[in-house]
Amino acid sequence: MIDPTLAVELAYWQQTAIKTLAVMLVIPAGALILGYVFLMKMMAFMQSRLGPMEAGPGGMLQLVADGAKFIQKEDIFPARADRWVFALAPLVVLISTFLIFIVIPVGPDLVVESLDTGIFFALAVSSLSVIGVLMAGWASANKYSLIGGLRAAGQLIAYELPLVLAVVGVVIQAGTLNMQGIVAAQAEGEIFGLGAIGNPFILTQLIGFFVFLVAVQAELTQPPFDMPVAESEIVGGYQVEYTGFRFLFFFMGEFGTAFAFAAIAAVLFLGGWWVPGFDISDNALNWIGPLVMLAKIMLVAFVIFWVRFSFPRFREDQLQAFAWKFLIPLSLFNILATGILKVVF
Amino acid sequence: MTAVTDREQLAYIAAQAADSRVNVELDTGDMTLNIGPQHPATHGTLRIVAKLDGEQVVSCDPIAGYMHRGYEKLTEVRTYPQVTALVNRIDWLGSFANEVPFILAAEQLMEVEAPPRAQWIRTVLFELARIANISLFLGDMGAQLGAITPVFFAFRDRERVLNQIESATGGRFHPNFDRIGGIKDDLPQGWIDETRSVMTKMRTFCDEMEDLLLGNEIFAARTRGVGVIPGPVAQSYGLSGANLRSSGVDWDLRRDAPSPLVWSELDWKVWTHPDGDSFARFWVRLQEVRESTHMVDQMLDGLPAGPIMAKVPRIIKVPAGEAWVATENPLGEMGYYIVSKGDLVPYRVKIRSASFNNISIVPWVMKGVLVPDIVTILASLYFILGDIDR
Amino acid sequence: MSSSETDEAVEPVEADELRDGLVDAFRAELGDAVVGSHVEPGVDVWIRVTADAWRAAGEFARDRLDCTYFDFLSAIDWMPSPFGRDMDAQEDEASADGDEGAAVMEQGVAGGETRFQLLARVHAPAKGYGLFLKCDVEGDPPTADTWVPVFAGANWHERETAEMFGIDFAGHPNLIKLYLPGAFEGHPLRKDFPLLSRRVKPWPGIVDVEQMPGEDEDEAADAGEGAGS
Amino acid sequence: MAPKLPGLAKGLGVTFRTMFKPNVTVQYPHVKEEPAPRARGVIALHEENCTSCMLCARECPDWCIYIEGHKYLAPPRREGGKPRQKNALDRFDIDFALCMYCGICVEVCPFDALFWSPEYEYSTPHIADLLHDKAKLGEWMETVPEFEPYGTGSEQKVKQVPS
Repeated sequence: MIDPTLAVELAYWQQTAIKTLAVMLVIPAGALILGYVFLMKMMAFMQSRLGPMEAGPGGMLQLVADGAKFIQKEDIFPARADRWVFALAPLVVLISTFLIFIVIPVGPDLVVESLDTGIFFALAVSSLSVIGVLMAGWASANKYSLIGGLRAAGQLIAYELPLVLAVVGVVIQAGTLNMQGIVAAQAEGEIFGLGAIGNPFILTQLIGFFVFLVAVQAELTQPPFDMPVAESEIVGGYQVEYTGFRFLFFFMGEFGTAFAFAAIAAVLFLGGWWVPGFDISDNALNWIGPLVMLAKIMLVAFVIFWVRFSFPRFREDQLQAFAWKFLIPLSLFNILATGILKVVF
Repeated sequence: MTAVTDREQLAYIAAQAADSRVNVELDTGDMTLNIGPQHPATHGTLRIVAKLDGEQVVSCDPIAGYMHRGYEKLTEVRTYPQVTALVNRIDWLGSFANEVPFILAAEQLMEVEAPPRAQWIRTVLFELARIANISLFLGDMGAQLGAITPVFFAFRDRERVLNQIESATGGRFHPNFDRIGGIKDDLPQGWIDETRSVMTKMRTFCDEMEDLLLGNEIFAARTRGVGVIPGPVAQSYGLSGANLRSSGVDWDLRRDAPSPLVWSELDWKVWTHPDGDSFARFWVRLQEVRESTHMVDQMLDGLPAGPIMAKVPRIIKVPAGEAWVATENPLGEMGYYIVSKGDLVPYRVKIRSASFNNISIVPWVMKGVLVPDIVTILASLYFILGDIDR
Repeated sequence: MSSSETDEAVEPVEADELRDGLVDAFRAELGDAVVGSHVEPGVDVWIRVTADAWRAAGEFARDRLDCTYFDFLSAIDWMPSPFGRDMDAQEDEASADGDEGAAVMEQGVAGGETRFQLLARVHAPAKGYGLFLKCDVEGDPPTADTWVPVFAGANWHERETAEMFGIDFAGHPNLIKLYLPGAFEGHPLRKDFPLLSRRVKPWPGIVDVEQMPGEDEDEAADAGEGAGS
Repeated sequence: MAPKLPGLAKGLGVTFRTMFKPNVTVQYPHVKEEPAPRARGVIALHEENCTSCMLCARECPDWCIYIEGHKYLAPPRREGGKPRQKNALDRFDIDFALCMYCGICVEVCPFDALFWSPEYEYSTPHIADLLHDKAKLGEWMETVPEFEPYGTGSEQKVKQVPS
């Protein structure tokens, strides 16, 4: 396959090497951008503060400085910790984040592997992090982390269902699981004859978008769903015993997953890398695609973090009741409505 | 900094460790979770030993004493001005409000009456201390429930009130401004207008808190019906302040107890709430801060002119006798029982602090709640560690 | 305010019938168990009962005088402290100890005989008055019955009083230390318990302005002493 | 104003509006906030007024003022008069590690030798350096601001700071 940018014949292994390198760079960069723009600056401005200003111009290098700080920290294992499980837990969480990026398209040809079962693969892999969190909770041999791990397990599983069901509505309307196909569907489709801006599924799948965002908020264990890391009760939950670069993995995992889910939401509901006014297979989209994707990701991430800084957190049982009694029925209704409308139109 | 040798220090720490094993009879059935003494939810060094059955609390008893400074022993070797300087460190958030009952009790023994201007300024600073104290509670209640933003609003607006206290008394947290027979100094120029603008700022802060938390469905879900304390139980434990008024008991020392301060000359309302749950406690305190801002405005309009210090001998020897004065401090009823034998130093001072009783109800109110509710109820009872341990 | 031993003459200013009524109610209920009382017109009322009528007084106040609000419970140690304020120049120490014997132990309002005296305050929010209850506790260690069945709030107050004064409360469900660490001996609020922080450090206020050569000693010392206390 | 939004939306509205309001951070090392003139930052000693009468050292609750002095014969005011006996101040230390800034010493001094200055930047790496000696306390005298005039309705007379 010709690599459009270099227009030179590349052996398969070279392409995979470049793609893996690209993904390896995207995640830390994405985590840094989200971390800096939202966690540092937007949160500060929302709380009438300035946020970090000393490290680099406007405090941009603050996260880099934090990263360096974490790396040089001592790597402490709790006395009675289960060493291997303790060491592997952050890696499992990080792996699930890396795998999601395989299927996320950024341009007509810019996708690591355009799997036919794209979105299904992404959601399946994203539930890997539950195992990592449970491992961390159990291995730290600390009461607080045990409670945090159990809470996380309960919550992540409870919110997998609405996450998947919200996506089903989109898949029905797009007719395919392949992410590129979903982007194409949103580009060609039109609503009530108005073809110009295509048919971003957010317009027709508003309920799906709402359920998806709420479920993503819970997957990322962010307020109002941050019971597993409720610092005022169980002081950091499963992360409490982690120091040094292992905690860095957790931090990067958290923000990397936020970046990944914002990307999935952008693809599913906001039309991915396609922008009105361009033909779907236009080569120029290979250049501006990533920029469009970045803009849409920042938009979705803004909503995610805006909710994070404004709300108190649910209690454990309210959180579960909200998922099972409200979100799942809502998403089932959404699937039903989409199915009927799909058949009628 | 007492000159305690290292050996004694180590012996003390070893005793502490022994204490934790002996005092708490270990029950292998449930999991015993130690919340504190270093824990974000306990406003300082309170340690709560909670026996959990899963997430359900079987029994929960607070262990105080990590901050015990032995005030009642210290007051036996200090003269009255020295005790005043010492005593506003008990409830370090309601700074000026600690000194007032002690000075009023001493004045009652000496049968001295401060001039009206001093009484008015005392009440203004008393209400400013209440606003500074309770506005931090409003922000902190959000933080305990997971909302990060309200606490920053609280610190931002509370800063202006502390600046006003500092520009009048010299100290932000420990004003040490009250003297037997009056106050130390008069208000500087321009202070009154600046305070009025701060009061309007505090009212917008209360509206923001109402929008951010009070109306919030998640906040209501977390606090309504959580930690319900009925009126009679609250009274038998001696709860006071907003904790008592939110259980439906309409009792406020500012209105009910005769006091030389000027509350009786203002028109203001005592807020009560029938439910007695965490939501009610938050709601009552929010209304009380608004009420205090209106009271301060009225007082600033009606501040009389005149001297600020009555005729009092330089070296104060309080005549023999016993006096008790309690006032409605931000945290609840704080009172001093002074026993004097007529010399420079009080013979015995019993300090009745509000948080001591407010927290003694924790074992009763925490039976069978969930772990997150421990934090909600503790936050809503709103105690200051220095107030419990003295 | 004169600390009259017993309440024989009410101040002629104005009789406080509300508080006198309370004292009479107590006398009617407990008879001669009420051994002393004092009314400060318009301010407060103190009632002293015997140790064995302590709980009955509490129940009576709560049930019939509807003092449902438990304010606090503590104790007073009436023996004057042998250490004084530790602030006089060390060489004055001798003079302070000298007259210690002479410092008679006289109780405050509403009198009392023993060294330790319990002090409790209860309040009637509905009626708007409060009252003080006192009782003398004898024995070694001095014991009194607990108020926990009467007022649940008394639990912590009694634990604190027990560890600070060494007073034992019979019937208290969980009389362990509240503030002090487990291995702490002694009862800090007793007057004969030294305040260590003041004994280890010499007092900087000692006047050590050396006298002029040929100056007589006492005149300078008086100047220093007079100015100070 | 806005229609009765559900509480959640109002909460979001508050945080969104605050994002555009000016923030209150003072970036300390570059920008310094002026403490109130009456703030009790550090104690300044006006040595000429001090007669080492030891009142402040005795009244200090924390025992953190250490004074040593000696008497000497000063020349008589009028020639032929009796030589006057005055106190000279050898040592006047305040240990700010112990001091609790209560202000009793400044108030109790009968000769107005001690003043409050709102200076607060004198932290040191070694706690022993917090023991300010007579010279250091004299240096603080320049930072003592003039006493503020009082508000209306006050009968206090404004004190003067000796230059």
